[in-house]
Amino acid sequence: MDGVYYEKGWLGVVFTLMVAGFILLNIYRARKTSGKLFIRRIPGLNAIDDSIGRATEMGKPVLMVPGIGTLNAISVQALQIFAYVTKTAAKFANPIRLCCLDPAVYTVAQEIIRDVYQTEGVPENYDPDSVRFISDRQFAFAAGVSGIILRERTAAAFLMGEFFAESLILAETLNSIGAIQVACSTEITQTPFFVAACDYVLIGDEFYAASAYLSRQPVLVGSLVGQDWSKLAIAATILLGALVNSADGLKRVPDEAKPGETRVLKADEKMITNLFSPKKPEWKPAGGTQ
Amino acid sequence: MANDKTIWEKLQAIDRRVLYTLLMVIATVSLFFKVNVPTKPGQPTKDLYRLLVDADALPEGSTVILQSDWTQSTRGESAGQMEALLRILMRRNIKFALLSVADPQAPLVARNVIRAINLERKAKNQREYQVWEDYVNLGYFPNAEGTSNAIAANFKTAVAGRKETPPGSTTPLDVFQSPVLAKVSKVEDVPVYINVTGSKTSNILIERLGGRVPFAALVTGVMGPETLNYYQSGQVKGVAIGLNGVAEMESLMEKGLEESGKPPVQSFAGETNYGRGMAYYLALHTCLVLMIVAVVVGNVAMVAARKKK
Amino acid sequence: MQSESYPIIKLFVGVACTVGLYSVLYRESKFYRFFEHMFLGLAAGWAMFALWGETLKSTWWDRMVGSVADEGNPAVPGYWAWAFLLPIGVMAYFVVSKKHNWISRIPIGIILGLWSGQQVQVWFTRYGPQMQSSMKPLFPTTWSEFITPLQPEAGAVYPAQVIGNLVFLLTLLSAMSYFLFSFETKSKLFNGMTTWGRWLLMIGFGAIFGSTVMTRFTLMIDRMYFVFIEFFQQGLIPLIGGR
Amino acid sequence: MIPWLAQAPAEPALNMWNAPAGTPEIWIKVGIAMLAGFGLLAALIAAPTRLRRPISAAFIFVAGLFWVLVFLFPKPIDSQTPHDQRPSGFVQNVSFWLADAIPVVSNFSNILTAFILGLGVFSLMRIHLMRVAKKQTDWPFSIVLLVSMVAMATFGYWDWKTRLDLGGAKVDEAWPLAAYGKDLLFDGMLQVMEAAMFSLIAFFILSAAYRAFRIRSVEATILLCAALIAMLNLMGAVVVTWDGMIESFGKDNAFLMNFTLSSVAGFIRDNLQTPGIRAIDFGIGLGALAMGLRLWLSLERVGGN
Repeated sequence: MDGVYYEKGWLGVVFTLMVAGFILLNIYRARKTSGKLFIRRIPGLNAIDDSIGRATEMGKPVLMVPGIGTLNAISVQALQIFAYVTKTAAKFANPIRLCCLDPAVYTVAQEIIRDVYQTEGVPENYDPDSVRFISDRQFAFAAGVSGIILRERTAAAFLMGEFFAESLILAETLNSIGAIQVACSTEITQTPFFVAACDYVLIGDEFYAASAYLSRQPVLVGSLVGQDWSKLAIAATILLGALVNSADGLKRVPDEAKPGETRVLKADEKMITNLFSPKKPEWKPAGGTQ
Repeated sequence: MANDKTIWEKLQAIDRRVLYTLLMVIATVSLFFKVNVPTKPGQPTKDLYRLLVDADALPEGSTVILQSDWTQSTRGESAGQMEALLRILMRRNIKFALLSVADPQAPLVARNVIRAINLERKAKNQREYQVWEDYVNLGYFPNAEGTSNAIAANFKTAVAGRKETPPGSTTPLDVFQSPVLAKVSKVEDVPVYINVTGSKTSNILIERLGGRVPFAALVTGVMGPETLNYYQSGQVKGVAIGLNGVAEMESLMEKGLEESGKPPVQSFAGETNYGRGMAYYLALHTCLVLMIVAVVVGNVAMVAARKKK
Repeated sequence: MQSESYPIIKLFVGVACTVGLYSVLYRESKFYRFFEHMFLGLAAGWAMFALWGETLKSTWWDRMVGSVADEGNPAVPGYWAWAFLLPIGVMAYFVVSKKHNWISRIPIGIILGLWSGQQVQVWFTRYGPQMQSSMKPLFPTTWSEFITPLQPEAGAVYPAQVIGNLVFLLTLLSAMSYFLFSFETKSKLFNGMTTWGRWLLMIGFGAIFGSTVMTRFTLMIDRMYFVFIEFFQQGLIPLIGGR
Repeated sequence: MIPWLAQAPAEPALNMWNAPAGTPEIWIKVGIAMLAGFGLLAALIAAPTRLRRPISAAFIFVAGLFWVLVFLFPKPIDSQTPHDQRPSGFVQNVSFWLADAIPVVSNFSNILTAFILGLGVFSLMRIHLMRVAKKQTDWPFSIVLLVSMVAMATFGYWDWKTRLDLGGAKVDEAWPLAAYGKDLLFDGMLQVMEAAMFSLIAFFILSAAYRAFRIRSVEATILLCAALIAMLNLMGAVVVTWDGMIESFGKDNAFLMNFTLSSVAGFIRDNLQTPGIRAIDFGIGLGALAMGLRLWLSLERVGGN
């Protein structure tokens, strides 16, 4: 478009649209088949009911922490899972503690949890203090939650969402009182600590698969299938690109510097480079005006 | 024999508190020994040092954007990194525009480090760094994603309205009138964009800046692996990771950098190069040894106990 | 001017707080509880201040009402449209109402909407380069030496590197295969791959764990430095005339 | 296009969207806008139930649409082009307008979150005031919490105000009571407590490793070995010794050089850890994107019912 605009590289746009397409298409498919698409078993999730059951036996509360991220899909995803947990807890009239760091997340959590108690037909069991805003500062939050854990002796805990350094503080504190923990962090750097300290760990986007697996909602199931298609697409692209790169690596072109000799391709002469990181064109405002 | 069976079992289940006490004591004791532990700088640190000290990569007197995103809570690693970085920049008369997106306190903390390094220079009667002339403090910008987006899209409007008071004057002026930012209107105008961070702001920056400007990061050990991921893909030009990174930087500053196939990079021998990094490095070693020993003991005990059964 | 004795008082208070929180390592006690609640209180108090002093004033109010000219700085007009954000923010408070709590979904929705839109915008910026850098060459360009020499020829790919690249690619693919949820297969190869994928992930986790230990220990060392060097050695001992 | 939220403060030309500061005009305009906003709120309260979902869906969609447009719409190469030199035409105008709007829109989320913060603080106060009132367990600690909260907020504003009035430099010289209070409470206590809490992880990491790193299963063993190598590679002294030993066998032997601790750790990092992380990252990215799409198009319901 008249030299005024970035050649953003059509690939990025096309690829993103393709992924979005995959997801939406499969959501449509799933809706038609009303969610009868296969999802493999996710071990960590089968533990949810058991741990709640145990908490009920001991008459101790269930702790839930939706990470310390701001309000975004990750914390919402966590809250969706917690809605399921709460549903089970509500059946057994088991006390819950949901501790939030972000006020917006806290707002959503309140609404979701109240909804759950209403749909379970026990609105009177909903205790507004069970959903708590602890603090909006990471380590004050960690201190506060540790305090709750140690004082109320929570028997089961669900740590899911964006966790950072505090992950191990919570996990080890829970471990020291022998609580069952189901944990998952979208922060890859924290997963190892959950793996080391928790009983059940969801790795990476098993977290996103969770609510589809639990609720079997067509929309979620479909989008999960769409994500799988996209993963395959990514894998295929990488394989293909690797082959193209290898081919380009073998190519030799006449060397401008030394006549008669040949040289390997420069980075910016390779097809992949031009596809993925196209050069930004030069443009002077004066020249560009029409 | 009945009783060494119990020993093995005891060693399998040492009480947490015993381990905690050991760790605390060992760390403290090591702090009282001043030893320059030898280091072998890794490629990411070497690249960072080259990027900062090599005159072609970063000419004397040019301006860099320095985004400082750490506070007290990561002082252990970030402070050492910041000190080493500032020592280099000041010795090479590099101007810098300071900003923070992670925490409102970050600018204050950064200013304290600048003050400390200035005192150090004063003691050696070297020129102190002047606000407005040599650096400006753009202050804190809430919302890391948004700010990084804005900075990438249009640096001038992103930081528009930020003021700084020139020395001797009492009226704060727009930072873009200062010698530091006089020639800068977009990120492409600076040779290097540096981020000292205790959180993941470096990732956010990388995503938003999209390779418009050479990007250097000084990150905590936690962020190391993720940042190396970007280093692999060339989105980050040089990285110093955690205390190790500091210690390596400090020894590079002392010894300079010789790499095969590349021009050598000067050292700052004779200056104060060994700082916080080396002060903590020995303690790090002893603590790691304790950890390894603990793990080994646990396993040996487990195996031995099994044998007994 | 700051009083002489203030720094050491400040240090002392800091040390007291540190000890208070550390006491939880032994066990949760009234001592810890005191400092925990103080901590939470201070944090909340600061939040109440930062709310206006560090966010709304600069990012909202000043833009809404503008600023008048003072020496060296031109006047900036106010843009009244910012005013709409206040009622929208207030809508969140309807969450406490039994009847109209749905209204709180509007500010929430806006925040989520903005986030969601951004995902579309940044997705390829983040993952494109990662895909690109995963496309490592799989054929050697030279057989002059098998192992990469210490002074490699520019742009050349040695067989040893190719092996490394293959390991890279296989790790990536098998790890990705572990995260396929919607495929039911009896194929030995695929299932083997997923198992391998999980093990290879564990290597990554182990390495992360190892490198993270550094930060954690360093911060603890730094606290010890704060308590024993900055407070005791440099603060207290000179004060009580020790040297 | 119209800079209705000061997208381009470069040219503060007055128009219907703004008004000079400190004049009655701006106050009137702001006032009207507020009234309109609360009018909308009132309208929402009156809105019939069946309209609720569509309304909130519409808000989400419009909010998300902005960034999607930024992504899909052609982008000006140099968004800093002075306005008089900008190419005319609808597409160009829109694209420049979008580019200018980014810094503005970027602030919305955290302004809104700031407004909402009140809810959190309110709930905190409610819980603890109740405790004190009902003399529930630990009520004295609730008093500690409330007192320190009030103290910090007060000194925070007081110090901030004095700095606004006198100017920061003066305050740093004079050190009035406000400065002492804020410095002690914030720097001296809050920040130190955060650092202390953060450093507790060192202890937990030790106990966790001691407990978890046992050669029980294949996975645990792999975890253990990888972690050990990484930790050894963190110790400069160990690296130097080990690598020195290797080099003593033959400094220019390319094959041996692959066994230096740094190369081994490097190989694990580059060829095993990096792709591992990347694989997880692709998945998480896709998950976030998918969730984003579902929320943006209101395909997924936020909430239980």
